[in-house]
Amino acid sequence: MSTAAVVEDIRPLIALLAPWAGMIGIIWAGEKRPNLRELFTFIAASVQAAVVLSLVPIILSGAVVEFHIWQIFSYVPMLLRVDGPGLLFACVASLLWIATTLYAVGYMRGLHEHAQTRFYSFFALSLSATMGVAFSANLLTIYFFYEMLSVSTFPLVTHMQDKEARTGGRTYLGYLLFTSLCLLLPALSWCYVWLDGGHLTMDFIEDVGKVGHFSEATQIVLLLLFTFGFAKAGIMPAHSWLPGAMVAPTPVSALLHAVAVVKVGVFCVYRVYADVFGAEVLANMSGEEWTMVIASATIIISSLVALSQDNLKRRLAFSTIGQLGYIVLGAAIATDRGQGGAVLHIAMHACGKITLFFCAGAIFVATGKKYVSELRGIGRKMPLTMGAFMIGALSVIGLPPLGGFISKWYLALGALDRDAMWVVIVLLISSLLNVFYLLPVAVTAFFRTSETENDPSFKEAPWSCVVPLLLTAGGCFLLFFWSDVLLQMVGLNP
Amino acid sequence: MSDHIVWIVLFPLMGAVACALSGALSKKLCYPISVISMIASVWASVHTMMQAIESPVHEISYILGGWSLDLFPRGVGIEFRADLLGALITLVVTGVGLIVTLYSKVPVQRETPGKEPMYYGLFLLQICGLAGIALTGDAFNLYVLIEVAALTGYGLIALGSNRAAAATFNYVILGTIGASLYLLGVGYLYLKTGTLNMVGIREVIEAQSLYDSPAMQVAFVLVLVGILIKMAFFPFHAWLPNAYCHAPSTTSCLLAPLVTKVMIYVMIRMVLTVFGVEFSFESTLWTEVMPWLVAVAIVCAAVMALAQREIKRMLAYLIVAEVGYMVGGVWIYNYYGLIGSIFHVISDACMTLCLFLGAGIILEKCRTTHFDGLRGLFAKMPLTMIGFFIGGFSIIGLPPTCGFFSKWYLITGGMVSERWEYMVTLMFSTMVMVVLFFRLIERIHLAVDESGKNLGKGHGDLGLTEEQTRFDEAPLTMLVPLLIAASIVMIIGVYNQEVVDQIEVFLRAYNLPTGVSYK
Amino acid sequence: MKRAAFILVLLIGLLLAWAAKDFPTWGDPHAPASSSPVSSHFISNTGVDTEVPNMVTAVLADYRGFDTMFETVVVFIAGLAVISILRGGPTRRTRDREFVVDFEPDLIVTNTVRLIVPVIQIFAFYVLAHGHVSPGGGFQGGVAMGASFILIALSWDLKTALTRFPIERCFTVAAVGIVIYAGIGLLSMALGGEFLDYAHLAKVLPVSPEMARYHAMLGVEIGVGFTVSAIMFALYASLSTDGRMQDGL
Amino acid sequence: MVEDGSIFSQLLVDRLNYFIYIILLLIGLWAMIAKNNLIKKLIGMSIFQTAIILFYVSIGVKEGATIPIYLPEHDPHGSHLKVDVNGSEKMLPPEVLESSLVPGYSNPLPHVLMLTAIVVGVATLGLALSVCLRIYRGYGTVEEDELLEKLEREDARNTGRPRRRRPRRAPSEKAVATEKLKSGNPRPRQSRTNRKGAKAGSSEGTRNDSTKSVTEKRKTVRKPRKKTSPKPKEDNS
Repeated sequence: MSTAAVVEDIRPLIALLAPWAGMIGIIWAGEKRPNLRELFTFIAASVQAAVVLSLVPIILSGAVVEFHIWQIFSYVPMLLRVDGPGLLFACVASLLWIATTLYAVGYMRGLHEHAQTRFYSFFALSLSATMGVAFSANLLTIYFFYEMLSVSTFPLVTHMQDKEARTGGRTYLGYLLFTSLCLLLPALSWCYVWLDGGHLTMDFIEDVGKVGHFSEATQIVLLLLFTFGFAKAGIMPAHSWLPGAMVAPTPVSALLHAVAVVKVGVFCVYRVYADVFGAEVLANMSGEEWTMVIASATIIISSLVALSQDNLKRRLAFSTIGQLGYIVLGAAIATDRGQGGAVLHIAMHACGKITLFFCAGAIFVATGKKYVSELRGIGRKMPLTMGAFMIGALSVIGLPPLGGFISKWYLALGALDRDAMWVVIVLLISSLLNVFYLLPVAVTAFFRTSETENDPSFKEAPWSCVVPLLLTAGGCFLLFFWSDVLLQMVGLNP
Repeated sequence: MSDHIVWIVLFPLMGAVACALSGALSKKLCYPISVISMIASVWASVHTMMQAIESPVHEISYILGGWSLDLFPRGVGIEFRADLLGALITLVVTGVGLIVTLYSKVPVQRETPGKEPMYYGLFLLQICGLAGIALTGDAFNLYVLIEVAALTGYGLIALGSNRAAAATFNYVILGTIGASLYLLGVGYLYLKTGTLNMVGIREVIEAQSLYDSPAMQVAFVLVLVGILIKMAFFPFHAWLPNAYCHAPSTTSCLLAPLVTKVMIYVMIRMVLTVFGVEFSFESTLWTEVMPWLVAVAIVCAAVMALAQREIKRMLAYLIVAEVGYMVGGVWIYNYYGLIGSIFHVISDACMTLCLFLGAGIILEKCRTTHFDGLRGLFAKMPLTMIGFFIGGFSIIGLPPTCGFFSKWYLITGGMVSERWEYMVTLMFSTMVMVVLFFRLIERIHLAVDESGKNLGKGHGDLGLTEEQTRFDEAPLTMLVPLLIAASIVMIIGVYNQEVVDQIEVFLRAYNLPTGVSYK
Repeated sequence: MKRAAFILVLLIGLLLAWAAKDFPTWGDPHAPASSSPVSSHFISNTGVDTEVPNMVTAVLADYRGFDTMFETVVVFIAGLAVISILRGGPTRRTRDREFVVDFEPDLIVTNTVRLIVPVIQIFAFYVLAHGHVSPGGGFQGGVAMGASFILIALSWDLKTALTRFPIERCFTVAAVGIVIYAGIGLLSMALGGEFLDYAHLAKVLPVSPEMARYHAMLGVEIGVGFTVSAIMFALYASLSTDGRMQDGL
Repeated sequence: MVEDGSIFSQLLVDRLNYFIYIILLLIGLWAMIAKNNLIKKLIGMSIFQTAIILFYVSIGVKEGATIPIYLPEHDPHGSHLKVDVNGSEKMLPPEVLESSLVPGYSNPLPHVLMLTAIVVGVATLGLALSVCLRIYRGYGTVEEDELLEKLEREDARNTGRPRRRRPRRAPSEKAVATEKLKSGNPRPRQSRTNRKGAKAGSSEGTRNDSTKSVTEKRKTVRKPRKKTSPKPKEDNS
């Protein structure tokens, strides 16, 4: 990769700044002109998506795009660089932002939510930070955007402004800021100072594996600090902010807590494993298996917890924690196919999980129901929604011909490359657990009969809620059939 | 000519005299006079900074009275020296002074009606004293200027309510003890070296290698303890919270960002320039002991800050904690720690300014700074709150505010010296600050009250009256300085390298350990 | 609490005594401070540099003139602060009477004071002006001058003294004192020297640079005298009446 | 380090000046820390500063030296008219004093410094006295313990909480009762009956939040009155 041609281009910055411009428009339009306000959100999302997509051909041709913003320290630039994994993540986030915006319009208006201007502004801000993480070229840059994301999502998590929101917000910020300020910051500072031969930039291309100069113990400490420091990745025991954050409105849960925020966490962890430590260093590290064990434990435990959750959004949240474990596991496997599979899983899981969240939100908008046990027979009233739910669930479980299959396949292949048979077994068990906690929802909805069958209030959610979820459900299929492009982007040959 | 350096001090002095004289004519003249003299002073300090950067030795020396420096040890006349550190601090002092002067119009009229000439006179003399402290190269002149700053400080605080006067008394006693101990220490130095010039003293110490002399050791203790008292380092902090909390709001806006920081500058100056690195760090036990004291100080101050229910008082304890940061940055004894310490002096001045200006505006508009009075203020004063939060984020250390960068260097310094106790307390207090500020944000943004109950029905109804949610910003003379301060916090963060470059140039003259990897 | 304070004080005493062991003996002419080139320079060169016989005055007003300027400023600050702290604000009604002293000025006292005050004031001028050749100077003269007004206030009452020297005028005079001091410094700056470099005043005065320093020092001392005398009286007036400027002692 | 006799000769004979200054300094410091009366503290402050002045001035002493004013024979000014070798009088420029004559004058610098320190001391003292007067005006005392008590009471009464009452949900019966009490006597400290009522309220088991906070506040107000001595270390300005 280090020989890749470098193209200087301002487009990454545009993708970063489009949400800011959108935010100015959103605030200017304000509560008095809701249509204009949402138009601005659309424009910002579309511009961002268009810019990101326009970068795809360059990356597919094997080059990377760079843009230098400013010098953080004399020895560290704030550098944007678009490479395969980053672009894949950016594509997913920006495309799903369009869908989410459409969905949010229906959802927020359907529930007559307050302070929608604030909601859309900070939503845009979060997406800018997400782009920043996706396009960062070194550790410090990624840290900046990571913190920006933590703070800018706080008003979204506490959007309801009631006691529950306050508790959720406290847990959210408590976990994220504690880990990032107390674990991540020392680790970063350690990396930047203690490397011999002066300061490093911790660039993701140039300085891969330089941490290998540390002593073994230091390496393990650093690895753990990073793994838990990026608490957005939801590795247990730093996971409990995520169920707490589900008090946010569903569009936030959907995009941020299934796609942007948590994926930023695992993406950062992936960067650390793949582009700071590098496969070579990890393979030679004696204690490295422990991270795989932690990730596996997270997968299994969270799946078991998900089984017992009756609140649909909480169940999905624990499912998300498990799926994030896959990605961390893939990154920790430290083989090409494993890490490629991890990046692919970011996209695949995002598409599947956002569908599930959309469905949960659509059910809430249409019927006001939050609990799995209340969903009996709802599938007959809301066939489109529940159909999409089925597709999303199957994709998350990992059945062909849906996207989730590809990534799990590569994760398993990566594990086999390393002769880690137990990882494959973990994957199998967890897939089975996925079946147990996701399919009953659909089954209940379609095959159980409800006592209130003739309740006339049961109907499909507004079209602006339904269309996005159908689109993302379709996306799950598309990801399966276009997987060769994605594989090429992450540097794997199909 | 390098006359600018003395104009920095003279402009506020002349402004103060003009204010006192103009009181007979019209009280309305005081504000414009103060603003003009502060603008002039800032202009002079910017020039001094530029000259210091451009000069080949990176410092400007100005002998008042035109005496020569040829003697060894030097010290016939009083010297004004602006090396890069002094010039930076001067710039901070005058800049903060200008912003607070701009801000002072409304609160001074309200809080101290009829006393404007005296208020502005004392106010400008305070800035004059602080800027002089940052510039002077003479140990005794430093004492005089410390007293100028201290006396104006007492006056500015006691001007307020009776409660403020009661708070001032402690400040007077402790401040006098601190300054007198410093004076005594300077006396010891003079006794052993025969000069008062800072560089001269170090030259003698090095020439006669006075490292083990008991008198010098005690002189160091006296000077250091004196300065620690003046900067409200933890066991000696008792004067600070009450004094800043009950002072008129403009006073606390000026004193809180500057006084403690300038005293930390004095400590750095004493450690590096007067006693020298070898004496301060290697022939005393302080390097071993101080980080532990600092750790205790930070933890205690942070915990006390947690217990407060009033913004100004909380901020006062935060300052005590921040003082711990900076003192620790010096005493972990390495290159990065000192960069962090000096940079934190600058950034802490800016962010404390931001927070106190915000608190002043809240006091002005709501007549209270108690936490309970803050419910839902964001709807009423969004711009003020944004400015206030930027200061808060900087205290927490979130990028790209300047607080992040200073904390970065402090952490790096702690790592290089392997001072884990300092690191851990730094992390601890960072988390305390997260709690402090997000607790405020909950009050302001979520409008919850003490018991955590939401008084409204949710979904946008926060239980606020119409009056509480109507957009009602502070007057522009208060709001604009706050926003300027907030943007300075961001700008120093973004262009931190420009500042750190100057600090590095300054520190390279001293032989400091740089850790494992420094080139 | 008291015991802890006592132990603390004792410890400080021991520390200081330990340090004192390292000090030169009393009156040792070879002590570093006494034999240092700086001190010798003052002793040997004051005459050449300034032609002032009183080295203390020369060092005070010229070599370390900047210190002295701020010292004057400190006095000025004290005046400003005391007045502004005490002026206005709610007073305790019950205690107002404590400051009221009911008496007729005593005939003998007032007549004696009437005689003494001019003498004191002339002496004050003498101390101020003669500070160049004998102990004395601006501070001493200023204090004597202030004392004369305080004496008036003591023997008649404060009102009488304030009619001669109103409190507003105190401030004007004090400010003028600083203006004189800083003005001389600024003038020497305007004439091409550094701040307070009096030698450059020779360009406008018909004397040698050394004598220019001599005369400028006198001017500076006058400025100090202005400020000190005014502020001393203002301090007395405000402190004795709790800031109300009436019915004082 | 401490041989017999040597410490005496070192401290009391050779360095008597330092010994005296240390004693004075400690007296002043003791008064500042331990005295209860604010004015006495200020007197201690003056002693403290005087001790330092004594220390400085004694630095300047040289054995066998005169005051730092030129003797007539060295006077640079006025006596330029010097008799030449030839017997003719000439105006001579002032000369640099010979180095052998320098020990004949005591060191002028400490005197200068202490002139400054004296003035600073006077200014500080004046300011501190005015602060004392202001305290006396506001609180009627200059005794530290009484002052602290009053300050504590004032702080407890005046926490800076916004005064406006927020609209509450339907209050319970007991809350209504206490509200009535409160409206009858707006300030808890002013009336004895009110305090009794609050006390009675506190003895009951179930209370509404508002009652609780009110009684607690009263308790904190009451506390310092019972005993005169409690001296909180923190918060004692």
